[in-house]
Amino acid sequence: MKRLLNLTLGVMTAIGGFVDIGNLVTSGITGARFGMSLAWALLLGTAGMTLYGEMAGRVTAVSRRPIFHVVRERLGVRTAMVNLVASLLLNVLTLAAEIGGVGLALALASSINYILWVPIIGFLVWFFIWKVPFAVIERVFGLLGLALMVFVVALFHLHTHWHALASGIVNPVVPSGEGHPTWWFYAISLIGAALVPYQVFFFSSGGIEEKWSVEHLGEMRANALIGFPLGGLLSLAIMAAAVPVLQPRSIGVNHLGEVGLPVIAALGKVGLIIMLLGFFAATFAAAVESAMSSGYITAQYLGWSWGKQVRPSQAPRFHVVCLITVLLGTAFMLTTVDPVKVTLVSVVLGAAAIPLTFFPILVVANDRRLMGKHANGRIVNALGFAFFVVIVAVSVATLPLLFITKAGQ
Amino acid sequence: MRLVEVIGCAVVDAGGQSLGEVHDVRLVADGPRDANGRSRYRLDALVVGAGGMAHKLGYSHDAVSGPWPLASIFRRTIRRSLVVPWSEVEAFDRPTIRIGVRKADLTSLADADDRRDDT
Amino acid sequence: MATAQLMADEVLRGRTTLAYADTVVTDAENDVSAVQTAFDTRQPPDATSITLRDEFDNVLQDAVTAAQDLRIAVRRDDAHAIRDGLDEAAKAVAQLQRYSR
Amino acid sequence: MTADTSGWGIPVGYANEFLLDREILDKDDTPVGKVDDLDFEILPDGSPVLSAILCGPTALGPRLGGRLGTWWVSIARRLRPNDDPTPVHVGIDDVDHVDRETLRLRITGSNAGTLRLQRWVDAKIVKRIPGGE
Repeated sequence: MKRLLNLTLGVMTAIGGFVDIGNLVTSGITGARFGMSLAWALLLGTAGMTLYGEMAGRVTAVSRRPIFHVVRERLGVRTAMVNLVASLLLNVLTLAAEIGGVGLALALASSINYILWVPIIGFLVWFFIWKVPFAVIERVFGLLGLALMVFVVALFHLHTHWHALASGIVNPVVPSGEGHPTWWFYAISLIGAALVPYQVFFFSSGGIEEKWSVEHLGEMRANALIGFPLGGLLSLAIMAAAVPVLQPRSIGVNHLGEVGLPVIAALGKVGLIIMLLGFFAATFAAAVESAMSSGYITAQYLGWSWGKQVRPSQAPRFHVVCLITVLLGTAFMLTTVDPVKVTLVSVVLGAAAIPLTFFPILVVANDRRLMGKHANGRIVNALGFAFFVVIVAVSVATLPLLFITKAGQ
Repeated sequence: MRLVEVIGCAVVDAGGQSLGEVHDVRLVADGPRDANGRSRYRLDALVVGAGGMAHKLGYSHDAVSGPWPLASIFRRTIRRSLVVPWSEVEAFDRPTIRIGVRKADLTSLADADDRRDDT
Repeated sequence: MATAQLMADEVLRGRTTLAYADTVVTDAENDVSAVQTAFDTRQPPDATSITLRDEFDNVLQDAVTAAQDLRIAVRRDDAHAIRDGLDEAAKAVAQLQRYSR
Repeated sequence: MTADTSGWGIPVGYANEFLLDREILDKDDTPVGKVDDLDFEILPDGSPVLSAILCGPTALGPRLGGRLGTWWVSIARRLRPNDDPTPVHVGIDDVDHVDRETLRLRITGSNAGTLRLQRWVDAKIVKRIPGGE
């Protein structure tokens, strides 16, 4: 019974943990602007995250070591350093976006400008890393994040043309009046929102914090294979709900508030309050996770002790890196940059950086000296390689598209 | 002598032909005993030439056999890595190492006889 | 503009919290006035376009005023004022659409 | 090649495949660093024999190479008490065994000398934050 409870908890936290400000913003924008014509990108990104999340979890559970050790061993000090620096910068950017997201959610709840919330949120993020046990953070916020299911409910209350939605997914057409580069830019943003690097590091390091071993492979698989796809479904619901409400009125999503309009239209005040709770939980959890991820990967690259299983005085350098990340992220948000823009840029750059992490995972999952009978099978390898080719292509296309479309304008 | 001083050196054979850079070393535990009575590791050979990345990733070993087609590509680059016994080193003057044999007399990393004894 | 209209509608139907509506409508107002500012800083190339520019600027100004009125009405939760604001906004939008053709 | 299982558990191997960049754990399983470089002494017959594991930022810097490496070493030196550019040496007698993932010591980390930065950070920063005891 306890095992089953753990399993459910794990799956649900994976759902809640998957959705963050990146998913909220990109799903909302694309649904309002492109209908369901980019749903394929969301599905592709989710499939890739599920595939590589499972692989990373398996490597972690079998070798009992987190992914960034593997990154340094297999890529060598220099390439791993490039990955480390890129991931650290991305973590700061992502953290800033998430802090902005929490601020926007609180602003929507209180009508107090988000910027005033930013320092308070920054402090709270650090406090949670400093004092609150890992399992509590993961579970409480993962579960609260499920409040976003309200978008699924809203979808059923709205006059959804299911048939049109489905055909939009199956036959994607670039809407008239939209340029192809812009369409592709947003496709990458959706893939990137599903494949944020910190999620891989956090999933794997979190497995070590929860003392995964070979016996936990089932639990880990359930988390990855059920949790991530359901999280993707949630993003899809946010996108789909925007289609009947925002697209006909040609409302563009420039603020988090507009993402929530479909829920208000469908469910009124109650739906709104539940949704705000979901916004808050999803973005706050992601803020904590992205800041901790900086501590994790730095410590794992340099061989420091890390994690929340040990007291801060036993892993002081880990905590200092987390603290610096939080300070930088908070300071960046305080410059009054637009959180929605920061989110878009961070998910797109994330998509560009992810191959450096996925590549060693794919290689190590094939090392039978390490993995024994848990090494990748043929099907996983075929899918893994195909997806790897896709993300390399994405990574090459990202920067040109970012500049051509001026971040999707 | 630190390993970092050896790695990256250009190796030139007896005929003056460049063989590429050192990217790894082979260690054999047959040196003098340490305080615990175990044989110390001796730097037995240099691994030189292309395929440093593939070697590091683990593709020089049979146990890493996927995914297609990465495995076969990496295998091929590893065939171009040569093993140079340390005893053949004539002059070590960073960043160049001169050896006393010719390229044709060296074995490829892929053919080194210790590749399959530790699965 | 459409955002503010939709939001104001929901306020009238009592389906949203005031804080949420206020934030959304304020953002919308800022967006509209940002468009106006951006438009005003453009240098028109000749005399005819100066006239055209002035006309369009008036229309934009109406939109900004409508958005402002809506925001104030929403903040006061004044149903009557919101309805007026919505009418005003609808007119502004209709004019904008005429010019954008 | 040889049936001799002496050494540290792997009789023959390539540095990149079982030693370099591996995590170092002390006898209580506490991470104390990474194998950042290896030090060899040259025997009278000319053959180099492993004499120490090098560990810490001043060992890692040269491996990064280029400007980043130089910069890395100069920062690392400043963080050390006596501006000493020699990295921490872990003596081979203190090593228990290696597998392909980790190198385990037979001593505790505080005796290996690799935790100086950790102790400094702990004393100067972490202990001063409320709840950092």
